[in-house]
This record gives sequence, structure tokens and C-alpha cells, in this order.
Amino acid sequence: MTAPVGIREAPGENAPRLLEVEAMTVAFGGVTAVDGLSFGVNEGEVLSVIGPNGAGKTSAFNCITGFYKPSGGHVRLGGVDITGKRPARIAAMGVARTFQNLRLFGELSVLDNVRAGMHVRIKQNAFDAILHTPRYHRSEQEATDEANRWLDFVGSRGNRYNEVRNLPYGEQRRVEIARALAREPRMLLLDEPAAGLNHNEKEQLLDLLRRISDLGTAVVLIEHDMGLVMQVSERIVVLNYGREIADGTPTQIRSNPAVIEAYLGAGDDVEEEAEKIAHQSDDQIFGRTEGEQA
Amino acid sequence: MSNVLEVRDLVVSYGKVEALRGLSLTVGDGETVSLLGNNGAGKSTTVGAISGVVRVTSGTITAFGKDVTNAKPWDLVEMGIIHVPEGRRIFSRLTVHENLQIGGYAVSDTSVINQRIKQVYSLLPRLAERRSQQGGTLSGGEQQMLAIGRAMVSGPKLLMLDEPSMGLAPLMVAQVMDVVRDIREQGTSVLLIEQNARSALRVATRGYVIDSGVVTIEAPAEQLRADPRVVEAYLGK
Amino acid sequence: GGGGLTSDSQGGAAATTGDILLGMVTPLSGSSAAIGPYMKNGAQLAINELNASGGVLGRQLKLVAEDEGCDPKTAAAAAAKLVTAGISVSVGGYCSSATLPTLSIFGKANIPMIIPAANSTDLIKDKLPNVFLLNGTGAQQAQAAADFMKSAGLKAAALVDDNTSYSKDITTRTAKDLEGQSTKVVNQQSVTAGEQDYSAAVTAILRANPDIVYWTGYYQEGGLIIKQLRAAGYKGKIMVADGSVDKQLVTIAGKDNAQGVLATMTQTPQTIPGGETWIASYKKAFNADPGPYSTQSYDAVRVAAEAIKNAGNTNGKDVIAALEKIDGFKIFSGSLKFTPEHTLTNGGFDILVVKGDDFALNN
Amino acid sequence: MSIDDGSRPERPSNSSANRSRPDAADASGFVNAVDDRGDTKVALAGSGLAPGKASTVNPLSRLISHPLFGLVVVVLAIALPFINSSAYTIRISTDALIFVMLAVGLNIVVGYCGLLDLGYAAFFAIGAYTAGVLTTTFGWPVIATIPFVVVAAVIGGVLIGGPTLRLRSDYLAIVTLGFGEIVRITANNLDFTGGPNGVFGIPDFGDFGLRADIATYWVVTVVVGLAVLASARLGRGRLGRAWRFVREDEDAAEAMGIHTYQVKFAAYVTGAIFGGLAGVLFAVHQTAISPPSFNFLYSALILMAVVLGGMGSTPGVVVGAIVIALLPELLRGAENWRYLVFGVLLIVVMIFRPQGIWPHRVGEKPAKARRKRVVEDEPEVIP
Amino acid sequence: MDFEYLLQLILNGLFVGSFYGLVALGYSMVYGIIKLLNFAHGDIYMLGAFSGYTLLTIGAGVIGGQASIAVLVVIMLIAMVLTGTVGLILERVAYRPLRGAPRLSVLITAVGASFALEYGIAVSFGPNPRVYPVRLGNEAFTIFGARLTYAQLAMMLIAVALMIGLDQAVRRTRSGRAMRAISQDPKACLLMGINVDSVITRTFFIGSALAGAAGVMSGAYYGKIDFLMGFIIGLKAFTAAVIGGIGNLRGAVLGAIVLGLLESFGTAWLGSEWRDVFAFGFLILFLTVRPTGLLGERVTERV
Ligand SMILES: Nc1ncnc2c1ncn2[C@@H]1O[C@H](COP(=O)(O)OP(=O)(O)OP(=O)(O)O)[C@@H](O)[C@H]1O
Ligand SMILES: Nc1ncnc2c1ncn2[C@@H]1O[C@H](COP(=O)(O)OP(=O)(O)OP(=O)(O)O)[C@@H](O)[C@H]1O
Ligand SMILES: [Mg+2]
Ligand SMILES: [Mg+2]
Repeated sequence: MTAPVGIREAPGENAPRLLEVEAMTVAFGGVTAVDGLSFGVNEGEVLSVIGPNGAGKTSAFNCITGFYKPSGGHVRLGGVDITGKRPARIAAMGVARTFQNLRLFGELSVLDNVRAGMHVRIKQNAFDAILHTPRYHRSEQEATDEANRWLDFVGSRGNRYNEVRNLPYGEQRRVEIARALAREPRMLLLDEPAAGLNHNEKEQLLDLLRRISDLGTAVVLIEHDMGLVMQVSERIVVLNYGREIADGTPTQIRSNPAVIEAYLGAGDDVEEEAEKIAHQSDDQIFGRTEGEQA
Repeated sequence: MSNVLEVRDLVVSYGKVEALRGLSLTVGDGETVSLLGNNGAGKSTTVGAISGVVRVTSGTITAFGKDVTNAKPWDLVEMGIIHVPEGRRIFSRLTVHENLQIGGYAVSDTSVINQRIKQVYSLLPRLAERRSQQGGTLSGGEQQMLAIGRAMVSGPKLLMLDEPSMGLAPLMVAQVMDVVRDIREQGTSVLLIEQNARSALRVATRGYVIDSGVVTIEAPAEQLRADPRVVEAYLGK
Repeated sequence: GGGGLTSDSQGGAAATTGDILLGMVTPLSGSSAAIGPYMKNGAQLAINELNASGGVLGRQLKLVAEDEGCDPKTAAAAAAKLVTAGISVSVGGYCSSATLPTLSIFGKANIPMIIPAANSTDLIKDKLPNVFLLNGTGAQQAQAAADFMKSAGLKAAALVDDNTSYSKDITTRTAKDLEGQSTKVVNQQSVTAGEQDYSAAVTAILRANPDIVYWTGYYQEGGLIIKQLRAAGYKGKIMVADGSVDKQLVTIAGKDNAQGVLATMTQTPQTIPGGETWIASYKKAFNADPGPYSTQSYDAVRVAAEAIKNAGNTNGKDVIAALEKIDGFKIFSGSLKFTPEHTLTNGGFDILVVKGDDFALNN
Repeated sequence: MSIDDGSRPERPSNSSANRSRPDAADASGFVNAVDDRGDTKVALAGSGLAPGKASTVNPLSRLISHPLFGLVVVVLAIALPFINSSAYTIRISTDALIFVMLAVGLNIVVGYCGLLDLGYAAFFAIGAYTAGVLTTTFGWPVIATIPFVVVAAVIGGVLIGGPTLRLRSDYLAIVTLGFGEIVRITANNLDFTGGPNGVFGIPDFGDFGLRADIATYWVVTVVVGLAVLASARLGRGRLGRAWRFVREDEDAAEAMGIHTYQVKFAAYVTGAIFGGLAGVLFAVHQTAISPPSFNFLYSALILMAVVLGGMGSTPGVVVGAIVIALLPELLRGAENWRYLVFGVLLIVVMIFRPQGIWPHRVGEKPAKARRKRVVEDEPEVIP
Repeated sequence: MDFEYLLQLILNGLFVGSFYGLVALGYSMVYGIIKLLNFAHGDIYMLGAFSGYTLLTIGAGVIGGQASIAVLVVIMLIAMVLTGTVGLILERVAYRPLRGAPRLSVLITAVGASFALEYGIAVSFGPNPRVYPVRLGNEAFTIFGARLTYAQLAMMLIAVALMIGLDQAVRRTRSGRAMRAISQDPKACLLMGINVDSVITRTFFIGSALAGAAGVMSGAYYGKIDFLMGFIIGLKAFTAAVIGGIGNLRGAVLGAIVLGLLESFGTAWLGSEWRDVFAFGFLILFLTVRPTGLLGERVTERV
């Protein structure tokens, strides 16, 4: 089975970090949402960012993607400084994201939404569109085909000419991911993709995340669903009050007392979750990526 | 035990789509009832119909012994039927404090409002920290707390929470559930919609499973937790 | 259907039987809507009189009035509608800017235009053969105003217009006429019509300290400006142009404020001997007072009828030739003879003055 | 909702209004006391599969979205003089066509891109005056002025759009309104634009041996037809989609790598060019142009045509423009009643068709694509 | 520029600004709550002037030609109730059915309503301007050489009193807070127990009443009224509301005063014909520097 885009080479041992966040700070008036945060993302890895509500996870995403201007620190993508660049620039450099609250183009069709992801790659100008040149037809056809492939990839079913806002929630989530994937990103940032999904849909999401990772795309995930996080992540960064309080493998994180105190709590939920995870071998959790662990 | 809420054969349609097709449920005095169901099963529609923001096509809703089918939302709030909507819907450009004040809109006595706001602050200290910040700038979890706090200021007798744990950190989920428990202990009846069935069934006394607009299972919470159908669909094996 | 598509298919042979249609493009809606009825009634009065005495060439006259709303596009459509209706002569035209685009429409259809109100010299700039102005032009009025200022020994004048072509035409020409003369223009400005507060303009005028303020717009704003000038303590003379000569000016300004306000104006029924009978018949026919341009419209119809009669048919070319030949035909502003530019030989502007509730001849 | 009111609850939360249903009530910032919504296209409960629902367009709209339909309309327009060649018919039809061009141009700005422009007549004026002054003062043929008109319109668009396109929609509205007024007043006050009387004696394109007004009519028909086609096609291409993305959600568009400012700018400038070219046609048709033709009311009328027809929908906007252009003519005899009736009709139409007479529909797709989907309904799963 | 002249310009600006302010308030209130640019608002002002005219004509026998300020105030209050009611009916008939429709659709009904009101008056009163049967005298006093009539002073005082009253009402009361809440999320307001419809209705009533008051005042002061008199002031009020930060009431008043002053000085410096170019040019430049107006809420957009 062919994947929609060429699978990128898995990076070697000493591959440079794809993303480097260095001492990033964001403050709003009195509130310091992100406070000297540093972390990195490797090519192709699945990294989760977790932390209590208001810890600054979304703010950190917003800084990386250019929606907020950090008041201090640097963000580097593949060695290039992207601090303070406009979101469109950063996106064009291969960073795609979803939003914590869905931000689809509600009145447009599912297909159009996904084609937005390909926008910068569609080879066509205004004159082609007006004159309906062969180039226009070719590029439109390619875009449509590719959009369809991405929708298939995320497992979106149903009518693709429908207005996207009429779709059920779970379906919209998928479309948003398909749209981000269509960007063909080197790195995909997902902000709470599992929120509001039911159990079955979460299972499907888990599967999807693994397939995305298989494409070689780095995935950075903000998520409160520990079941999902523990199963999919290779590495977890934990934030609290805008600072990093832990960074490690799921196994390390779930037994880290600081994390338990600030985030997981000693609730039965977590215990149950932990139990569940304990029964699985690490192999099962990390799938094929196990070998790349440091 | 008398029922604070009785819903009989409720039908609601959006245009051609029938979201509810003869749904019935009851909430007893002091009970915490949980509604489970897939995405789009009709849970939000049910509470919307109860709180008067969704028009009922047929069926009856009785609250505190009065027929309140298609009553005006503001009259229902005055009766103490408070609905914390899906997605929080806090006022993004009012401050946290003003949001809480709006919560007390139906209460005419300012001292009562202030008293309750104080209680909310002590129960949810994070809100006190952020009291003069604009609601829209809160993090997702903070907004959820604000939504619940806002509902509490209006002095609910029947509190309906639509997916209050969505987007909350595990610790916070536990906290919210604790708050729900506290509210119940103060004698308020609660109708709780949750995707997080595990937590919901832990605080609920009774539960309903809704599918495509009708109730398919009704049972006490412990029983639901054990029901294989529920386990399979909502709890995970 | 109707008419061919080729270049020579318009303005074909004129009908020789049935009513003779006279067209009038005039504002019946919009901010100048008040004027339309005055013009329409004036023209209708003339038609009634002519028809009562047997019509022209044995045929009855009929007025077809179309709204222009003082909007060029609407005016052009109105003109086209009149062409389609088959009018023989156009006796309308109020707003100059709305009349301009009708020139070529009537021109291509070979229809003579006797324009009773619009009087911008731009209308005759292109020397179109079918365009005749029956109202004194801005140039003539400006001359009258300038002459008055000089002869009254006024040292400083402020000229205020409402930024429409009619009005601005008069101020610019007055300013030109006063160049190098004993009266200096100390302030010249254009206010926006349709507003209520002109205090900013008034303040500027007062600061320039003129002996006379000449307002060349319409009476609605004119009344307000007079009132505001007086309220601001202005004690000098005020003069208005013909667009403001209306009783309403006095009402709006307030009787006290308006006393002694001068005006440049062509002859009106009020100022010529025997005018009262005309006013009476107008009142009788329409149960209303005549207003601005009633007389000119009345005259336009009579001139048109005269030309058709002299031409012996309604063919545009012949009527135009007849119009050019008219000499000594009595109209309100005197005896008619068109200049080679198709304007009145004699603008016939007098100076009026407000006495009591209305304007009277200044002596 | 197309025009962002800037008050999107910044953070409705995880789901909120977007959640799986069309909730126009939130979108407009209004609410019905009771959520009593009419028929909407909604996915069936929980299923996620709404097979073919929205693509089953009703036969009428399929007919009119058919490419041949446009052709038929164009042929009819060209044939008009053979049916009725009276000066009046030709004149008001030409007026209406020019108005169509304006509406189609404004539709790019408002309908596609969601920028509220209340001063669109400014570009119309710029085009008309550029053509008017160049032809009358310098004796150029009209055709030769066109490049200059385009340049002038673009300069106008850049001057006003450049600094202000970052503004929120209602602020943009007043800025554009102000710009419209500035252009009109300036034309009124300057000498080379002819002051209040404007420019007159503007020549036409030549009569090609035809009656002059009919020659102009045909030229206008062809130009406007091409403009309508161009705008419809632009709307469907890459840039057109980008406009819609920006209209729907600027942040999301940015996140997709779309430089939203440039995209808005492109819409604004394209609109300006359409307006400018319409101005040339107007100048030729009127032979005399003056400031009152370009006042705020005229901008409002063009906007009305767009909204009344259906924002973002080319056939809708064409219909809207024809209605707005011809209705006052049809009511001509009513004098002052005319605008009273016009006003009441506007209200009535909007109440009964709040989305416009002929709203833009998602889901109308070429027949080819429709067939394709049938095959793909059971998607192959890519591992 | 000498001091007297400067002061005179400022006084003129303030006087005109106070009229703009009364109309701008209603504009801003309605915008604030339902995000509607109510283009018919200027025509409500016109309607106010005509109601006052009708009342005065009817009551002319009773009060005689010389009306005192007190009589005018009474007439003004009645006219306020009338225009308030018209505003309320307008909301009911033309705007409420369009809740939930695209925002621009409502804008179009507003323009439609504006036409209907203007020409409704034109056909019922005739297109000729009407003149108020009362006159305010020209008696004036001077402060530091600048001149102000007593009538102007009275008008300004009434305007200021109305503005302060409204401001207090909106700030102090819970319905003020409710108005702000409705502008953000009307549906959530329902769940708070707010009768959204009645709050919106009230807003329209108050806004229209203020415009009506301004209409009567202008009729009494300027004397002449006509069916199109609301058009220009409607545009000015819109501009003022935007300068001040649309939706913000104090901003609307401040914006109106700024606009009044801009016009006054624009006329003095560049002449009347360039006044609006000056005012709009300033507005455009100002907004590029301060995109939310003088007092507009600065929103940190979250993503
Ligand atoms: N635009 C803003 N203005 C003011 N404060 C802000 C803004 N954006 C975020 N904050 C504050 O910054 C802190 C971090 O917010 P952020 O949304 O990043 O949290 P989060 O980790 O994503 O939380 P959650 O899991 O609840 O989504 C919060 O306290 C929030 O109130
Ligand atoms: N405003 C609306 N217009 C049209 N259809 C709607 C509307 N609101 C809900 N629906 C439809 O009604 C059905 C029930 O929706 P409801 O929101 O009650 O489900 P739910 O159980 O709360 O789902 P979720 O878990 O996603 O919150 C769904 O099919 C939904 O698409
Ligand atoms: Mg977050
Ligand atoms: Mg729900």
C-alpha cells in the first residue's frame, strides 16, 4: 500500500534535532504562561507534552508556530531560527498543527479544507485559474486526488463535498488532522486531539498516530488522556507553571513523584491506567520505534 | 424520594433530523444521574431541551412538579435549573469576576451573590488568582472551572453539566468530580453528561445510556459499571 | 421591438399626427425632490393654456415627466425613456451634473433641449446644436452679483457655495469678475449640502470680516447659513443666488434674520407687472404656490411650442433651426433671442431684497 | 458567517460552536430565544456517514450551476437588441450589466474574502475618471486608457488596503467608507477632474456601423461576461480557495502556510481592478461623469447586490445586481414612493432569504467528481 | 492663530460633537450588543425631529410661538418615547427575524429600513423641508472672546445630562453587564437567566430615544428639518463611534467630540470643501496606528 507521500528516511543516530526550543518565555500582562522553557524534538519521534491545565502547553505551541511572539528565548527548526516569524512562514517550513478548539473552515467542504493544507504546493496562478490552462486542470486534479488520499489515510468516511461543520465531531477532528497532514509537515503538532472522543474513537486515533509516525513525521502531542499518551509517546515532556518539570520515557514519567503530584494525582483513574500499561510490554507500547530509544 | 425532574417521551428534531425520539428519564431529589452515549447520541440535546434552549417537538418535561416543556430559559434559571453547556461558553471578554457576577444575574440580592462568589473562590482557588483576567485568556481547564463556578453562583437546585471533564488534566478531572460530589452533598441534584464514563459512573448514583435519541439502558451506577455492553462501548476492556 | 440596430436608424421621421409629446427630466425623488413638482406644474400650466387655445399645428401637447433624482445615471435612463416614448422636445433639466449625460442621448436622437433650470456653462461648452439654455447662466448671474458689490461700494466679500456645479460655477465666476476690482474676495468656501451645522464655515467667514456674504446654493442651506451667521453676530450684508429665492428661505432663516437679505434673480411673477394673474392661475390649477423654476419651465414649453409652430413640423432639425431664429418672443425674463451659444442674450438678473415674508425688487 | 465580527469568542473551549452542527445562532452573535432551527444539512446521529446527502443538489440549482446555463444567459444578453432595441431598454440593460461587473468585483472582496468594503465606488470612480480625463483632456481613445486605469486602480487599492487590511472588519468598513468619500470629494474639489460637473464628452469605443448605444451595449456585454467568468473561475482556483480560507478562519489559514495579509491584499486589489474597469465602461456609457455618481449610497447599493444575491455565489451576485439595478427603474413611476417600496422590499427579501436569493452552496461539484465519489464511498484503508 | 479664534473653533467643535455624540451612542450600543451597523439609526434621529415638529405644531395653540426650554424638554421627552418605540418596532420587524442570518444580511435590512423611514416621511410630509414653529433666540454670551448662544449652551447641557445618565445606567446596573455579555455569547446568556430578547429590545429603545432627543434638539436649534437630514449625521455618528472604539459608550462620546473638533479645525485650516477629507484622512491614519479606536477594548486574540 502506498502512503500519500514518500516516506522519509528514518534519521540516523546523530541526526540533528528537528526542533530546538531554548529558554522560551511568554508573558501576558502579569501571567507568565511559558517561563524559560527548553526542550527539543527529534526527527520522526513522537513526543507528548503534558501538564496541568494552564501549564502553558498551548502557549508553547503557539510560540513554536508563530501565533505568539515569545518575549524571550529562541525557537529553531532544523537549525534555522524561526523565533517571531509569521505563522505562514513557519508553516511553509514544514510545521503543521491542529488547534485545541477545532479551527476548521466551517462553511467549506471537507475536500476544500484538506486542500488548504496543500495550498503552498499547488502549482497554479491566478491566470491559470481564469484561463483554465492545462496546468490548472492538472494541479486541481492532483490536489483533489491527494486530498482524497489524505482523507482516506485518516479514515475519514462520508461525503467529502459536505460542509465540514455538518460533520459529527469525531469526523471533524479527523479532517483537521488530514488538513495538517496535507501540509506534508516534518513536524505535526496536535493539541488535545482526543478531547471529546469516545473510547472507540480514541482507539482509532491511537492507530492513526502510529501511522503518521510511520510516515516519518515527528509528532508532538498535547493530551490529557494518559492512556493514549502512555501508549503512543516515545518521550514525554511535563510542564508546570510554564516550566519543564520532567522529560523522559513514559515509564519514567509515570513514576516521577513531581509529575504525580502536579499532574497525575493519585486518583484511581491513573492507577487503573498505570495498571493497564504495566500489563503491556514496552514493545507493545512503542511498537516499531523501540529500537530508536536512546 | 420525589423527582425533581421528569422527562417523558421527549422528541426533538433539527429540521429533518430527529435528535431525540421519545426519550424519558428522571432525576430524583439529591441524586446524581449520569448520561452516557456516543457522539451525537442526543445527550446535549436532552439537557438543552430541559434548559429551554432547544425547542421540544413533543413530550413533556416536569421540574419540581411543574410542567416546564418549552419554558423560557430565564424562567428555568429562576427555578434553579442550571445548565453548564458543552464547551464552557464563558464570556471571553468579561473578567473572571464579571463572569461569576453574570452567573448571579437571576439573583436579585447582591450580598447573596458576593457570598457565593466568595465560596466559589475558596472552592476553586485558581479562579481567585485569575479574578481580573479576561475569561477568554484562561487555559481550557481554567475556563471549565469558571463555567462550573459561574453556575454555582446562581444557586442551582438541579445542576446539569455537559461534559465538564473535557480537556481537563487527570488531577483536575478528579477535582471536578470532587466538586460534583460536594455539590451533590449540599443537596443539589445533578445531571451529568460525560465521555469519561469511568469517572462519571464513579460519582453518579444512577445512569442512562442513550443511543440515537432513545434510552437503551437505565440502571444504578454500579450495575452499569459491570454491564458488558457499557464496558465494551464506554469503558474499554 | 422597435428601431433598427444600425447607426442611421435613430431619430427617424417624426410623427405627424397624434399628441406632440414634450419630455421633462426633473428631480421627483431624492434630496431635490421638492423642485420637480414646481417644474412639472409650470410646464403643465403652459400646456393647459396652449391646448385650450387649440394646441400646436392642430395637435395637442402632452407632458411626459421622468424622475432623475439629481443622479446622472437615473437622468440618463430617464432621457432614454423619453426618447423611446417619442418626445419631440425636451423641456427639462435641473441638476447640471445630471443633465450633462442626457445631452448626447437627446442629441443622438435629434431632440432639441430647452433647459429651464440647469445653467452651467459646461452644458454649452461642446456647442451641441440641440442644447438651449433658458435660464441665465452662472456667468450672467455672477456678473450681476459682482456689479452690485462694486456699485454698493463693498470692500470685502465672502463667497460660499454648496459644492455643486451650479453653485460653485457662480462663486468661481464671481471671484473672477471681482479680480482686481474694488471689492476683494476675503473668503471663499464650499460647504456640504444637506447638513445642519455650518458654524465652522460661519466662524471662518466672520474671521475674514467681510461686508457681504454671497451664498450661491439653495434655500434649505441658505436659510441655515443666514441664521447661523446672524446668531454668530454677523452684522454685514448677505446676498443669495437664484436657487435660494424662495419664501422658505425666510422661514428657515427666521423672519428677523432674513430681513434685508439680497438676491440675484431673474424676473419672477412676483416682480413683473401682471405676474399676479399668472400666480393665481397656477394656484388655481395645482392648489399650490409656484416655486423655483416654475416660470422657466412654463416658458420652456411655450418656447418649444413656438418653435414647433414656426417649423411647421416636429422634426428635430427643423425645430432647432426655428429655435435659433426666434426673436422677440416674450418670456418672463424679457424678450427671447438666443445667442450663438444658445443662451439668453440677456440674463435679466435683478437684485431682490427680503421684505417681510418674501422677496421684493430692490430699488 | 462570512464577515468576522472580530468577537469570536477567542476560546470557546475544546469544542463549542464548532461541534458538529451548524449553529448559526452563535455565528452571528445573535440568538433565538429558543433554538428553533429550520432544515439544515446535518450528519445523522452518531453515524459519521451521511451518504451523498449534500451533493444531492436540487434539480433547479443543478440546472443553473451547469456550465451551459451561463452560456445561455450570455447568448440571451447578446441577443437582446434583436428582441427589443428601444433606447430605454438598451440603456438600462447596459447600466445593469455595468452594475453586474461592480457587484462581481465587490463579491471578490466581500463574498470570497470576507472583507467589508463600504467604499467600493471609489475604484469605480478612479476608473471612470482616469478614462474620462485621459480621453477628454488628452484626446486618447478609450482603449488606450485601460492600462492606466488598471494601474490607477491598483495604486488606489495599495494605498488604502496596504495600511488598513489588518484592521478588524468593522473598522475596515469605516476606513473604506472614508476612502470612498475622500475620492469623491477630491474629484469634486479638483480642477482637472472638472469639479462638481465632472468630465463630459467622453467618446465611445466606436460604433462599428451600429447604433452607438447598441455598439456600446455589445462591448459592455462581452467585457462583463468575461469579467463574470473570470471572477467565477478565480473563485474556484487556488487563490479563490485561499480567499475563502481567510474568510472562514484567518488563524487556521496562517497555520496552513497561507500568508493571510497577502491573500487579503490580492482580493482587495483584484476587486479594485474590476471596479476600475467597470468605471471605464460607465464613463463611456454615460459620456459624462461627475462626483454624485460615486457617493456612499452607490457603494451601499453595490454591497446590497452582493448580499441580496448571495455572498460568494457568482450567479447569485449577478442576479442580485440585476435586481438592484433594475428595481428602481421598474418603480420609476412611483416617485418618492419608489424608495419606500424599495426599502420595504429589501427587508422582506432578506427576511425570507437571509442567505441571499441564490446563496453559494458547498457540495455543488462537477458531475465527474460526483461519479468518482460513488466509487470511493467505501474507502480503502491505507495502513 | 489667536486664542479667541482657537477657543471659538473648540466651542463649535464641542457643540457639533455633542449632537454627534447623542446619535453615536445609540449606534454604538446597538453595535455593541448585536454587532449590527444600524444604518437606520440616523433616520431615527430624523424621525425624532419630525415627531417634535408634529407635536409642536399640534400644541402650537397651547404654547404660542415662543417656546420655553421647559416646554421643549417636555416635547423632547415625548418624542423620545415615540422614537424609542419606533426603534423597538424596527428591531422586532426588520432585525429580529434575521437573528442567526449572516451579519451582512442584517446590514442590508438596516439600509432597507433607512430607505423606508426616509421616504415614508417624504411621502407623508412631502419632500419640502419643514420649519420648526419655535425659535430659539440669538442671545449670546462671550467667554474669553469666543461666542456661545444660550441656546447652544442649553443644548450641550441636555446632551451631556443624557449621556451621563446613560453611562451610569449601563455601568452601574446588571443589565449593563448583561449587554456586554450578550454581545459575546447570547446563547450562554440564556443559560445565565438573562432574557436576551428583552435586553436587546431595551437597547434599541434607549438608543433610539437618544437619537430622537438629538433630533428634537436639532429641530429646535437649527429650525429646518427634512427627510434626509439623518443620512449625513448617521455617517458621522458611525465615524464617531468607530473613532471612539465601536461598542464602547464612553468611546462613542469621546469619538464624537474628536470628530466635532476635527471638523471645526479642518474647516479652519483647509476650508469647508476639504473638511471631510481631513476628518476621514485623520481617521484612517489614526486607525492604522490604533486599530481599535480610542477606547476600544484591546483583545489579545487567543488561538
Ligand atoms: N492571550 C493570553 N492572555 C493572557 N493570558 C493568557 C493568554 N494565553 C494564555 N494565557 C494564560 O497562560 C496560561 C497558560 O495557558 P495555556 O493555554 O498555554 O495552557 P495549557 O497548558 O494549554 O492548558 P490546558 O491544558 O488547560 O489547555 C494560562 O494561565 C492562561 O490563562
Ligand atoms: N443545531 C443543530 N442543528 C442540527 N442538528 C443538530 C444540532 N444540534 C445537534 N444536532 C444533531 O442532533 C444529534 C444529537 O446531538 P447532541 O449534541 O445532542 O449529541 P451528544 O450526544 O451531545 O453528542 P456529543 O458527544 O458529540 O456531545 C446529532 O446528530 C447532531 O448532529
Ligand atoms: Mg491548552
Ligand atoms: Mg454533547
